[in-house]
Amino acid sequence: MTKTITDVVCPFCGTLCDDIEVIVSDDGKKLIEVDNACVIGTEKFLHSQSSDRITRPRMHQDDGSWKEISYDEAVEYTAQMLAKAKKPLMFGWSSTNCEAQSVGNEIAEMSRACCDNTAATCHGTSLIAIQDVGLPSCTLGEIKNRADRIIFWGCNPAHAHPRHMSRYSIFPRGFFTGKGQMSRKLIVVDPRVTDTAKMADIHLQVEQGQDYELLDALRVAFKGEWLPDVVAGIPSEKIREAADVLKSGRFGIIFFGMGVTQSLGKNHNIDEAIAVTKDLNEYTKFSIMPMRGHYNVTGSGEVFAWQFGFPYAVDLTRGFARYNPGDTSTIDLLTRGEIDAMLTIGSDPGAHFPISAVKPIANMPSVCIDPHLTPTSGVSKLHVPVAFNGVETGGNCYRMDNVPIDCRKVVEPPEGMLTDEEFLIKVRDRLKQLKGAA
Amino acid sequence: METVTITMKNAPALYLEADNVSPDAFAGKTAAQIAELSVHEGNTTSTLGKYFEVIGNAGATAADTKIVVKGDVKKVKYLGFKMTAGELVIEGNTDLYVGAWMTGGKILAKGNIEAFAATAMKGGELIVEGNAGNYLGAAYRGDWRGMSGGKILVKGNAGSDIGMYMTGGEIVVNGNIDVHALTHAEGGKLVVKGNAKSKVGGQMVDGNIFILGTIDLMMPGFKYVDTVEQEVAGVKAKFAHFIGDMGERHKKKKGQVIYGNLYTRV
Amino acid sequence: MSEYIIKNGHVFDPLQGIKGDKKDISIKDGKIVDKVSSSAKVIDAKDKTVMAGAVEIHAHIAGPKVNLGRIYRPEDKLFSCTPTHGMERMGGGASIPTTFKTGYEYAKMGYTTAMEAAMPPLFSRHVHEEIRDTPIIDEGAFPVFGNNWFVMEYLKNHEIENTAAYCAWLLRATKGYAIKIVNPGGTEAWGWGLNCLSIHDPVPYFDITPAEIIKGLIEANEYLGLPHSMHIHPNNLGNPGCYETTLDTLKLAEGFKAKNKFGREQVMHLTHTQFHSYKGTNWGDFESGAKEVTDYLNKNKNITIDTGNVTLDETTTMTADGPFEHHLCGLNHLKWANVDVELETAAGVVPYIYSPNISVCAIQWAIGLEIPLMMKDPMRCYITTDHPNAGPFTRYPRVIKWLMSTKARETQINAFKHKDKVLSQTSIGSLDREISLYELAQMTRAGPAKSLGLSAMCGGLKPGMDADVAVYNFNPDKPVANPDDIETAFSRCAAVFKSGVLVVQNGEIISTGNKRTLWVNAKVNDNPQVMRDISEKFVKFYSMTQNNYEALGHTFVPNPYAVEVDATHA
Amino acid sequence: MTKNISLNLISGRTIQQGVAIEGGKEKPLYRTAAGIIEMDESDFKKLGVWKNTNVRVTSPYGSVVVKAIETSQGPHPGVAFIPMGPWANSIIDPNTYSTGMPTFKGTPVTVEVAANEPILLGIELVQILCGVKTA
Repeated sequence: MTKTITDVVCPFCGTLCDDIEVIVSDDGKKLIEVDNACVIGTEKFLHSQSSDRITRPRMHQDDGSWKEISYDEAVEYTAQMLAKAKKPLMFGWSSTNCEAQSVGNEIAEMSRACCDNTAATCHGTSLIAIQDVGLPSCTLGEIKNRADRIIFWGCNPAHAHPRHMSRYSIFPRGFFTGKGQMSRKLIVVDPRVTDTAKMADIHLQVEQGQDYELLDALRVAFKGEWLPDVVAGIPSEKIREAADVLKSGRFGIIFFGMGVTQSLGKNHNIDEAIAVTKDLNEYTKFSIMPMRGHYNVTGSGEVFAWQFGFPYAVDLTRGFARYNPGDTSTIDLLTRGEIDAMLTIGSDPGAHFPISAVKPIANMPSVCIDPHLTPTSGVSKLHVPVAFNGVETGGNCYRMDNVPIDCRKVVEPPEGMLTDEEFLIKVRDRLKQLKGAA
Repeated sequence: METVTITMKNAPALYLEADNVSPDAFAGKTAAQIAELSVHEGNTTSTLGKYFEVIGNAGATAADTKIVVKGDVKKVKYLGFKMTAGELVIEGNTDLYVGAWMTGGKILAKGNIEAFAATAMKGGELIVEGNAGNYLGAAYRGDWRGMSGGKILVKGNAGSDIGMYMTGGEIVVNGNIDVHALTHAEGGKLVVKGNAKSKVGGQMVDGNIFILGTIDLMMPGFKYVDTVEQEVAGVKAKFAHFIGDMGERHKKKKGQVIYGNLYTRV
Repeated sequence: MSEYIIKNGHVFDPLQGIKGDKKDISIKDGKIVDKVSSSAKVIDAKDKTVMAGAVEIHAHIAGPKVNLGRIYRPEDKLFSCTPTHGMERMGGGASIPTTFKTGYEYAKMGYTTAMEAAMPPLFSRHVHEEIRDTPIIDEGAFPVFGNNWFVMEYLKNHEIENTAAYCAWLLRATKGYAIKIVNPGGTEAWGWGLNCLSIHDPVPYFDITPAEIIKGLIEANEYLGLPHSMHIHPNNLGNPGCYETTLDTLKLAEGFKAKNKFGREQVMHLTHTQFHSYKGTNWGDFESGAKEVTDYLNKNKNITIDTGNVTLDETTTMTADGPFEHHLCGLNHLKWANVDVELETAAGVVPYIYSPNISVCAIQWAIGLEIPLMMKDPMRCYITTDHPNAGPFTRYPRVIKWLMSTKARETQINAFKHKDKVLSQTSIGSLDREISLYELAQMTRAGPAKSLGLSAMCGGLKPGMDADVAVYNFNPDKPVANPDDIETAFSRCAAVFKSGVLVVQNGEIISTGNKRTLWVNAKVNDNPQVMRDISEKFVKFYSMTQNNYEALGHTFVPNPYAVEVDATHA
Repeated sequence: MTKNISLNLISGRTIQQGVAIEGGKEKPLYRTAAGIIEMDESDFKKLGVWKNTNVRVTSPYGSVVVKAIETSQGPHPGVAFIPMGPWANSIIDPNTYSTGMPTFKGTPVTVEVAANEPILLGIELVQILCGVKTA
């Protein structure tokens, strides 16, 4: 006998699909089948079942081998590390729930740490732009119900957010968009002919690194001012054509991704894209939204913000919160040699940071809290495996449009394994003792 | 004017936040009292004297206090933070936030300085004999009130994002600059004697930029109007005059639309 | 729980008509009691003012747009963040404080209950997470209904019972407290970049007018007999001449009587009245409409209001009135954030600087003070700054100073750059009324508690009520030497009790108390049609499943207090 | 002197890389999905190699061996793509311009044939570069 759990939330990307169905064994211990999820989401649920899974903490030995230790020993190492460090960095938080993030913030406050999430390498520059010029946006249901102009700028949902197009942005039939895809015009801006670009009505194959110029040219085109013959590799007629398509819609949206946040121009690319959106609200209704990657990176920013006032790159070392990417941001902290201890949770900097920012982690006291084996666990002193968030434990998380959805637990974790939150609570309580003693 | 010399003796393991190293914080204090001022290394607070040897007493006020910083201060932040008057001389290379939020007085950095120098500067003078970093004379994150007064002279090169949200004052760079200059500016003046890369004057509302060298890639929002002869920073030359950013909003003065001006030498 | 007795204070309690007499207040097991044993801890309140804990009826302190404000305004926190301190967590934010700072600041000023004024239902989890992380004070949140697709479709055919059943379902699903309306119809129109500036502008597609939405929700509210009345931010906010739209809106309440078991008498609460009391045709001939609005309110007793006082600070405006924020950003060119919420509402955020050197700002300041000074019944007029829209709530002590002292008002008027304009466009210069401590207690305690239907629980010092008590270092017997002493006294309490727990002593937080989340559980007759409509809309138009929308577990509302309402009709 | 070409390198997500990271970064599948460089057909011609040849990609910031495959999301002559992961991050430009964000997209690289050099597994590549493991 099996049972089916409905309305399950997929803990992979910021699309946060909440219509997943999972079939589990009667005793709720084995996960048998996953329906409605994309291939990545399906793999995420199934991998929790792999037989070769690490279920207990391990210390990296000098000879390169690993020694299994108890959770209590892992708690002691982590608490001692944070208590001793002058400038510890607590990084990640994007693949864990808001409850764990909240406990993490208590720990960061007690140990006067720097805390940051994976916006550091995805939408941090978007946040900087939002702080400079704002963000006219909306929820994803608005796109489904109203949008007739869709732009994907420097993002490739066909690969990164597989169900985004069918649930929200291109295909669904909404209240005012009964014809689904037929009622929408799709513009894709990307230096490659991506699988998303192949579906576009208009593909602007921008010269890599010149998105800022192209966005500026669009704003000039809205105003009917003079333009050079070619901008960022695009003929001005084509830019003016795109500008007219955008102005002529009833409700439009710009989705943007790493293509603009990580290319030359960085925050200014987003800044100008937001300006384009503002301009378009003089002619019609337009919104803009970052395609957030990790399923709960948005939630981490929300929790940081209501508890400390800033969405990422928070520096608590002086006893109060400070924020200035370039100084308090993770990549700069690591490459500049600012920190002396590193705790990683719910992310994999080892795989996703430039190698020059990974090397320092291997040379300082470090803890990696992650259910998987990763490059980060591979270079950390201590690896603490935990239950899979969104699979073996629930908890709140925030979708890319900031809509909160409470994740569901579908199976039990392996015997005796702790969740992120449970492990962090033990660390917090131990740290309280150490600080009390000090 | 009294001179206080502080010399790095025990360099920090990490970085040192020395926001008390300013004529305002030193004013009216003896060498011994100055040595007691707090500094911060990560989450630990200790005294200036633990890292620096302090020689000389300060003047009665910031205005008659001069500070000379010697030794290796590569990993020291916030020198001249919020200073309002007096003088600060930094003999070697130093780190972030030199003269950040300064409103008066004079800073002379003889070496290189890193990012966020003269953030939201209101007045005074910053002279850098080496290179300056990114966000020189720019606004703090999220603030639309950038550098509004004072003078900055960089004899070497400067980084990216200089003068972001600038509303007044002047920045002169004798060398080259990196991408983005005077983004969102609503006033102020930038003179670059060397070359600029790209994205110069993006989203500029008002203000003046002079590039005596070359620009790798012009913003499409800048439109050629005429060629003018001008003298800037001691150089008399012919300039191609562009206005923009044409994509950005612009204010009107007496019915006339005011644009940002970008001059490149011809 | 321990016993306390607050001795020899000057007690002001409108609920019992106590006007500053020297009285002892006894506290036992969280409640006010007649007497306590000799072992009760003594709080000496000699030469001090004792009132019930204050009640905030309208502030934006928790939820998505508040946090968007925090996220996109690092400069609001520059050099102002506070360290961990005793019981206190780190804090920060001048106009949009962090959740911890929000709780501490309210408590230190003697506030023990606060209402979040606009909860987008789809984001209720977020609102409740922030409420949970706001220490000490009891909080409730008002879901917004004025642009809700269900409401508009039912009211188009005047289906009051269905509207009521839907409202009851949404209050339960979101753990909401009251029916809030913001720019009825206008915010839905904003979905297309449009607006409704009068109560008769038709809503695009939905073929209904703001007037029909407002009337219909008053009827639904009274059909349910909710503790609070329909709570409205009318159309056309903030524009010269908007007072006429405001009067049109108020007139819609004529003929309606409150039906509820909570002692509430009004059927409409008009919020941040200052923003809705403007005369003139443009910013040049901009003038006060406070007299016209308050004249009407003084005659029509089934409406309560709050003020929305401008405090002359740099602040952050935020409202579910999406089109207004877009309009505002067009005026000051500062950063604009907007969030349209599927089927329900929208929100906008724009920073704003109320400069004493700008005549419009100075006139707004004057209007905000004219309203409470012109309202005859303090039980129907409550002090707010529509935090953070007209200014941060932390400025209440300053607003109180302006209300209690003509001298303080004169000082401010003389400091204005355009003093003459302020005097010619408003009547602030001719108002010599000074609000008494008793009236202050009405405007900040008894009044708002009654309007919210909570007067059996808070806002008074009657035995049996929750022991929410504030003790101020203010001696009513001594003439006020310097008006600033008023501000100082009301900024930091000598002592504050929240449900019988001593949470503040000498202006310091000594306990994070026993914070509760207030919500309204309205039982209605089974309504299969409404349940069908709900599931259909989730399947077709929402981006979240109904099961996930309705799942609002214990972690979000760890300490709920449900106000039970039986709205089943035979 | 082996022949080499200069390309503009960008990195980013692919669905295969997404599946692989959830399947386990210690597994060969991860290398198959992300230990590759997607090049335009015209650039294969310039380099003069067949598809599916191991190549060494070198930038001012490092050097890594990956398998050259023909792009499925082209044409994009002059642009090369390595899926996000340790292989790309061995060579991308770490400059943040004081924004906190490295320049993951737009790193000038040279590509040369390295037919007989091995492509390391993801975790061991990082361990070796960090000196916690020797090759």
